[in-house]
Amino acid sequence: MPSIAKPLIPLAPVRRNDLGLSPRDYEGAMSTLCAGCGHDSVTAALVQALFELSIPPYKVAKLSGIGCSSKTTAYFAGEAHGFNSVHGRMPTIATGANAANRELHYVGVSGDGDSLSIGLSHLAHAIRRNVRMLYVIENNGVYGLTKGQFSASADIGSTSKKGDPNAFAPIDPLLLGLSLGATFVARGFSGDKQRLVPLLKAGLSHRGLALIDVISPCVQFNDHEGSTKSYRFVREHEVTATDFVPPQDPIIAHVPDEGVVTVPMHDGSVMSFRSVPEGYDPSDRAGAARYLQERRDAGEVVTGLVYADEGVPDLHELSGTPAVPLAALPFFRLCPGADELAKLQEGFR
Amino acid sequence: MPSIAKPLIPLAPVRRNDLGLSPRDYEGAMSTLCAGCGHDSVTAALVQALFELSIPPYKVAKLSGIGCSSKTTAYFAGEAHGFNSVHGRMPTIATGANAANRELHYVGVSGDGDSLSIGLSHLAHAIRRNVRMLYVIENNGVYGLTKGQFSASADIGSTSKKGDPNAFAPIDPLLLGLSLGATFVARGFSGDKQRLVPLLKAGLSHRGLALIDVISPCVQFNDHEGSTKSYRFVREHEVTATDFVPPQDPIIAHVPDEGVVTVPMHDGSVMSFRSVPEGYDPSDRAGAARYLQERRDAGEVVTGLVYADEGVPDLHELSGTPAVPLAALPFFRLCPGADELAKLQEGFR
Amino acid sequence: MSAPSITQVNDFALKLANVNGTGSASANSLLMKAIFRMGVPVSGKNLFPSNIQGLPTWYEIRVNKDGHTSRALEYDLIVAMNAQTYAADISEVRSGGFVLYDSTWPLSDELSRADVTFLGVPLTALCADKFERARDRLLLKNICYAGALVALLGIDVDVVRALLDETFAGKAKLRDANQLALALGFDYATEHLPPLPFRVEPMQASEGKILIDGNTATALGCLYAGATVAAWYPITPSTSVMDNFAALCKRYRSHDGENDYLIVQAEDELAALGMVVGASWNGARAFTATSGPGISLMNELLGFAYYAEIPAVIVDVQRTGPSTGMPTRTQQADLLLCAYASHGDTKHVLLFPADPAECFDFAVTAFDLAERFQTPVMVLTDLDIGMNDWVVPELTWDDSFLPDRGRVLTAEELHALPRFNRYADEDAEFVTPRTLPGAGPGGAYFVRGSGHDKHGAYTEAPDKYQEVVDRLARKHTAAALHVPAPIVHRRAGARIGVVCLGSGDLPVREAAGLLQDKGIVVDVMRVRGFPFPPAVRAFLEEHDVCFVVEQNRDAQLRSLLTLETGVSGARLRSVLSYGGFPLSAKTVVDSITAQTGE
Amino acid sequence: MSAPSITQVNDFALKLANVNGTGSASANSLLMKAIFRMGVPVSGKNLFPSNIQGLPTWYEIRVNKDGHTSRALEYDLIVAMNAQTYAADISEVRSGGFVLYDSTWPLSDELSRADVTFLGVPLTALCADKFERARDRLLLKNICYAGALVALLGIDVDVVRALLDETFAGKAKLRDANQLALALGFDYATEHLPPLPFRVEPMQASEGKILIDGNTATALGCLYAGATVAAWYPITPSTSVMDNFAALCKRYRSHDGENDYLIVQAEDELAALGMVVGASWNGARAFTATSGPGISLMNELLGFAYYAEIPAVIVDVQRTGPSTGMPTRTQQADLLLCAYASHGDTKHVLLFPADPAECFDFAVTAFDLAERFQTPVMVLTDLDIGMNDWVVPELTWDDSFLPDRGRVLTAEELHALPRFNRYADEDAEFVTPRTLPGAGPGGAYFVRGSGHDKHGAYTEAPDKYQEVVDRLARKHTAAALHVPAPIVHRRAGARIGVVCLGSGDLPVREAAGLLQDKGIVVDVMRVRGFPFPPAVRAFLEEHDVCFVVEQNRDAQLRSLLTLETGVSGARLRSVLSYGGFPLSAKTVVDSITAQTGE
Ligand SMILES: Cc1ncc(C[n+]2csc(CCOP(=O)(O)OP(=O)(O)O)c2C)c(N)n1
Ligand SMILES: Cc1ncc(C[n+]2csc(CCOP(=O)(O)OP(=O)(O)O)c2C)c(N)n1
Ligand code: SF4
Ligand code: SF4
Ligand SMILES: [Mg+2]
Ligand SMILES: [Mg+2]
Repeated sequence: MPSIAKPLIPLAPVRRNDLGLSPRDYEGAMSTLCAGCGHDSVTAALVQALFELSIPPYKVAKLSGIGCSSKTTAYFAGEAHGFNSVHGRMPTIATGANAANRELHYVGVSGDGDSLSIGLSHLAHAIRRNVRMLYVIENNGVYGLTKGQFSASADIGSTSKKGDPNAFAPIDPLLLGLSLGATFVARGFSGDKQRLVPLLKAGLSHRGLALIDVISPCVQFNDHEGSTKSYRFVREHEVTATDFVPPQDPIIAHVPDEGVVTVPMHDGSVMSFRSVPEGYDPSDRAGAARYLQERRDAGEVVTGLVYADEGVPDLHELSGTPAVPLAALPFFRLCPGADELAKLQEGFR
Repeated sequence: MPSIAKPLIPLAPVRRNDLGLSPRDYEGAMSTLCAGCGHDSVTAALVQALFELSIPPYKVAKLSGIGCSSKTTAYFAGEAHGFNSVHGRMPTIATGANAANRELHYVGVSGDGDSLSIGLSHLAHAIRRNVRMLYVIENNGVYGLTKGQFSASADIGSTSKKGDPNAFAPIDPLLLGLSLGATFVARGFSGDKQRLVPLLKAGLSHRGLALIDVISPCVQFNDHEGSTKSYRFVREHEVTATDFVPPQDPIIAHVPDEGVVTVPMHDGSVMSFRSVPEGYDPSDRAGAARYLQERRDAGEVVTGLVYADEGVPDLHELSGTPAVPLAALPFFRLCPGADELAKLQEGFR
Repeated sequence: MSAPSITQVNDFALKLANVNGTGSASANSLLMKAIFRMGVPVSGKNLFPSNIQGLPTWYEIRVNKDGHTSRALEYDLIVAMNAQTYAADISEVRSGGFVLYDSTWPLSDELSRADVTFLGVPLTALCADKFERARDRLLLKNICYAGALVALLGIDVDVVRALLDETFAGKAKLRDANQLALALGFDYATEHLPPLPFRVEPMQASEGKILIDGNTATALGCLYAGATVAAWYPITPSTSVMDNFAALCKRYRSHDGENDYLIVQAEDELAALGMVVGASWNGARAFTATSGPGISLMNELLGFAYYAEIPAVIVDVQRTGPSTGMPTRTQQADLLLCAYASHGDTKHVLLFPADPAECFDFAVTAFDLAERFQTPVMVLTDLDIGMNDWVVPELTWDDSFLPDRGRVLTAEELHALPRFNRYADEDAEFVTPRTLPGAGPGGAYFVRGSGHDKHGAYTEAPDKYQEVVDRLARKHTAAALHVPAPIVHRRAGARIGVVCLGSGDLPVREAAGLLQDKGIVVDVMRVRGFPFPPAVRAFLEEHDVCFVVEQNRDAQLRSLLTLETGVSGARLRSVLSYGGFPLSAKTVVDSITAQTGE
Repeated sequence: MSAPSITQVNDFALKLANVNGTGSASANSLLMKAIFRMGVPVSGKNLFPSNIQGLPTWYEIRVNKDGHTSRALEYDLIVAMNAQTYAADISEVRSGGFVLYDSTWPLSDELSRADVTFLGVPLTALCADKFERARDRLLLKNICYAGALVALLGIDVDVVRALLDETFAGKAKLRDANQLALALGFDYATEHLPPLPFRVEPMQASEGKILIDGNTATALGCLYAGATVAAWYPITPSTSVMDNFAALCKRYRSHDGENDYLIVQAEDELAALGMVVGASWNGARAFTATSGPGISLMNELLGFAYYAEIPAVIVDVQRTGPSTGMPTRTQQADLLLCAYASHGDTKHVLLFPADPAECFDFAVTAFDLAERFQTPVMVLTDLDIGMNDWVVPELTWDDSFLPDRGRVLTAEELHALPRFNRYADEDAEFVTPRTLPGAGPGGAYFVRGSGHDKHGAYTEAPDKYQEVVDRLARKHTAAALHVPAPIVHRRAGARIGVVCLGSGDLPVREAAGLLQDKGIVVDVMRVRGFPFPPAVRAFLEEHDVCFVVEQNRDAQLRSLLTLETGVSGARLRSVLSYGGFPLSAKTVVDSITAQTGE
């Protein structure tokens, strides 16, 4: 890799991955979202993450609900099957799909309305079941597609385009996830692709459900002064829990080891993150929750890998299913046949 | 009160309250639940709490969903209107009812299935809106009425009657509530009425939504060895965050002041609680969450008042509604009338 | 449409093709509004995509002196502002018609049509000259073509100027920019373009009329009906019902900082209806507004409210289904679901307004019926009615109106009773008395969706259970005499009937006239409520055959008529239009002509 | 029921009145099972409350040599074990009948009836003597009265003893206690009680028959159909479908620690169906089981699966509605909702099994149809079929059976195609090909509930949208030839038809015979699937009048027949029974007799 040659200059984007595919091969249909919509940046980051992990597009299943955010599944990995379901139910579709075929890479893309209001309980229970999937919430604090109503992630006091402040306590999907036993929670910002991509890659390599909340501003309805989900606000109030350490990045050398958390992912890859606040520990659930809470009370937005635990089995491991997809099991293996039926019925007399 | 006469002997139950009513007046229909069901003890505690607070029964509105727990609204305050809705939707009915008439005392009784599975998002959003009501979850870790399936509150490893262990991460309504900005969270145990009643009273006096999780064993399907929701398990693993301090109870004298938290409730009453672990602070949201998390990881059940904040306005305060019930506003005050209609329509030309 | 050669006064149709999110909407409605102010019957239909920015959107204006303003399918002039759709758009103009386009760039030859006149206006160039900011140039291009149309169609430019002044009152800069853009287009057209064979001339037809969309009118009706609690979950095309209700409440219900209303944006539609039911049970007038997907989600609670006998008002602004379907297209395809929503034996009360004026009236009626009959009442409008501006008679209000709160016992009445039975002592319409929580001691009862007897007590006894559900069936039947009666338009000697509902009204009435010209004489009946009043059955029986005109695939109104009037399906034929655009008289005429084999 | 004086062999009915949660269920089914083993046609109906402990519960046993085992409404003997309901229970025994009661305490005089013989057995005393623990005394009282009945009815005591041995195999103590209790009752009755005018005598009628409940049979069908994914939310009376499916999978699908199935207890019914849809899309056979309230909640996703054309199997074990209704009572009242579930134009495929044997067969059929037609298929059973034990022919399986997975393209077929169009290239039944995620490159398509064209691309164009929904309508019609055909029983010269479905089968067929005795000759048709095959319409047209027998208030089957066959409603009359208890032939006979004015 060129990186070895000139370690101090940021890596030039790789043109072809291990499958010989180019980033183009991971793109999808033309976006019909507004120019500048944060969601399109998330799409770009997903394209890069899938590309860099050399995942065959047809081995990806894209799932979403309804919303501008949910439309983004159409804009990447055009060679992958996509499933644009109904509002809020994506986690249930993903759970069923995953149950049928554990071999695919599931990428769920949702919005703060889709996941925190109508679909809240489904997200919560998908987390409990640790369904193996990357679950991205494109969080803009509003219902974009229905023209800008507050979503449940809007902060108290954050103002609408008309200037009315939101009055109700916000739902932070990460705090929520931690309280429900989530095994991977992280937050990215669509305005910072460089730091988002590694989080998405870590999520794609996670053993169970990787919940990634991406602050993704709605330029149409929630990017104004007074909004806490605007590009400007996030840039100015972002604090980092952990920062990704690129492989072979010389900066590692300058970092005290205890500052670096290496997370050996379920798929064998290893991700290294550097704790930004002194001694931040992404394996301490209660600590992570406390940090999120405190920073939020201070009006800040925590980004980075907030918590990860590769030690928890996913839905399939908990269910003892075979390594091959249930959908691929031959009928003869599933149907006990006539003799067994006769035997069984001896007990019905 | 006799208590002044003989302070050192526990108070004899008062026969009549300030309204001249007896506990009988707060009872309801005969319970049709199983003999020994924890829910019936909660009913008894509710009877006592309402009685001791001298709330006129007809000023109480009882709401529930579907389940054995949800049936209990029929067994207390027979003179109060009751609303046995559909499975999981009670919080929405309560929100609407409360919106229409802010003067009543709303008592919602639900189950762990009703509130943590099908109704999870409704509970979550009622908490966000801080709807003024007492919200009791009679938590037995199972679906009693449908004969004993695990509910979402079942702990990992807790076994069913048949002996199968639960595999999925439990939802602790209190942890969940704290992550959603709940303004009052507490846990009681139906096996300990003495300590449950004061919590219910505090909840009834709270400014917003008071979430009280009551561990209420299902003797029919979840009171066996191996269950973490059995009478025995809770007795043996209960740890207390705070303990209620009865008014004029001499023990106060022996307690270092900093151990006592006095919570001046919205209705003017004052509740005092004593921190049990050194320096436990029920006004520290993140600390409360951490404590719940750590104790649970240690296999313990935290009871007592876990967190309270009387400083947060309820749905009506946030909505700027009048002090009188919206349902009581006279029509002439609501209908702008013919002239205004004509004026308005000048703009429609 | 008369022949192109002779001049058409106040009888033509325009189609304006734009890209959404570029500000064309205001320019287009500006034209429509100006024509309205000139006293000429006009309609404007916004055919927009389910997207915020960048996709094709159309606006159709039909001007017709006789008031036939249903959607025209032939266009005298097309304004082609969207390169993506040039070809398709230009192909839609009638032979002999006109195309107005931005001649800053030459139009490619493939697009030209010999039988059509192309009117070039260098919109981009004109605006580039006068305006600095790119955004302004983009937005004002629209006002610029509006100016050209004002000149070409003989629209009174002073009326348009006045409208701009009103719109931008207090925003001098914006006002001037818009006035300038208008002038640019107006002057250019006056100088360079030929007069058109169709134009607008002032009339008196707008006397006592207003311009209003159905969702605003519905919100206004809810305000006047005294609704104090509203709960909703955003969904196109119903969202503006709540937006308008909130705005109206702010204006009329906020006195010295106190708000005489409470609107909850719920977490989903199940919650929204739950809140409405809770509030109604507690004595408030409460409602929700949604569209098809929301109705599907409300199914369980609709059955609950029906069985527990709790009032609820639900506005369903129908869109194209099934499922998410086409959220910005119209249809009348929720009829069957709404009529029998929920498992078990359930029947609901439905109202079918035809235009914004009826949206206002029926919203008020809905609350009266819901409380009178203690049951959910659904007001079924559609995207065409709800989101387009309509010319309708000024709304009127009778200050002596008092809401019908139904059988709610006062503390006194309660005392007078030997015993209060929630589900007994029915009146002539099989309605039983209820009490409100907190109203006083002695009135408590227990609401349940589980089996209950006439006292409200839990029961599993067949006879006691049946006693209650049998009364519910009778109560539903009784409501037939209280929903708005059908409106019938008769023609001498008609043996054929045409039945429609809701937004089918204008196109069907226009079609009746056109059919008569073809020698097909029909009577028209528009049903306005369910359960059907006796007059509906009578009309069906009076005619040899009836054509049921509706905007869905499965003939849902015809199905309801067959089931509920007992009239043999054989006598009911269908005229179905369900592509998602508002119905046109032409579609009705063509179908009936074909089926009657003329 | 013939006169009490002469002896009735294998023709009588018992009603056992108990308190639920006291262990009576096992004693009652013990009796029923014993009679079955004696080769005598028998039915047992459990009429239980929606409660876990302490409320009244009944069990009815009907013995009929001719196989008429629908619910009898006249009882030859009542076992009165529930003090709360003594009066009502005793009043139900036919004149000349018998009452067996616990004579440990004298029966109060008000309860005695002159025309009825009271048989006292000191059950409490007998058990108190022999058993220590209170719980044993309570439970074994039931076995004790069973023993008495065995003696009184001439049931083969060895058969009963054998049954107890099997039940308590390996639990010697329990076994002995039960055998003792049985003997106590048996001996007491033999010594002290008179012989009864009705009794059981061995027959051969149970040859090749089994005893099974519908939910077990349904679960077995899903197992044999190859379902690997199941998602559900507990609800009476469907819960035991999943309980049984789980048990069966454990037994037949777990090889060396590996489970060839995955069952998810979902957070609610919306989630359950979502999971089924996700799994089916991904190529697994998946299903859910629920009851009315669940169907209401599934409405939105049912419409989605219909429009996106995704297979799904939904079992609806119907209970009494509306709303929560009576969860432990039966009804057939979800027909209309299931047929047209969801907003917009939607139509679904329904199957109506009549007994557990058909539950097994139709469960398999459901998966084939769901995958063949790429649409949701609902199997509508009810509480009577699902939760009661039925005597049915042994279930059979053809090992050569291969599931119809429908049009799923293999990687090869995909390659062969010039271009893959998800919603084009329809076959003779208007079904289009699909691909499975992960199957290989080139097969990707985008599932959406929003407007799409035949390529699966998003569209808002009327013609492209209509092209797809029109095909959906034709596809639904095509399914009519694939659902199970109606079963018709003809009688010479019948001008009257009787139509029924599901659990109406036995009572209606018995009624046909009883009507003939009264000179009313009827043909019987049982519909077994929706959309209706042509034979259904033919039957309706062949008869001057048809009586549609169904267990709901609103004549929902009659409604479907009217809407879908075009037969005039005038020719269809209704026989409705909806109190929540299983239908009895008597109800049918009385109603038809009255309506035919004989
Ligand atoms: C059942 C249902 N209710 C309402 C809607 C309308 N709707 C579409 S998207 C949306 C919210 C989208 O918000 P979010 O998930 O945050 O996505 P965003 O557009 O902000 O990216 C709503 C309410 C719907 N499609 N279905
Ligand atoms: C929509 C719907 N689904 C399922 C049911 C069946 N059901 C009744 S109660 C219940 C769960 C009750 O559990 P919980 O709330 O914990 O109450 P408990 O009986 O344990 O006190 C279920 C699933 C229902 N009534 N409605
Ligand atoms: S409305 Fe907002 S969220 Fe939707 S596409 Fe535009 S910018 Fe993005
Ligand atoms: S089943 Fe359980 S929860 Fe229900 S009443 Fe009995 S003990 Fe209580
Ligand atoms: Mg959003
Ligand atoms: Mg429970």
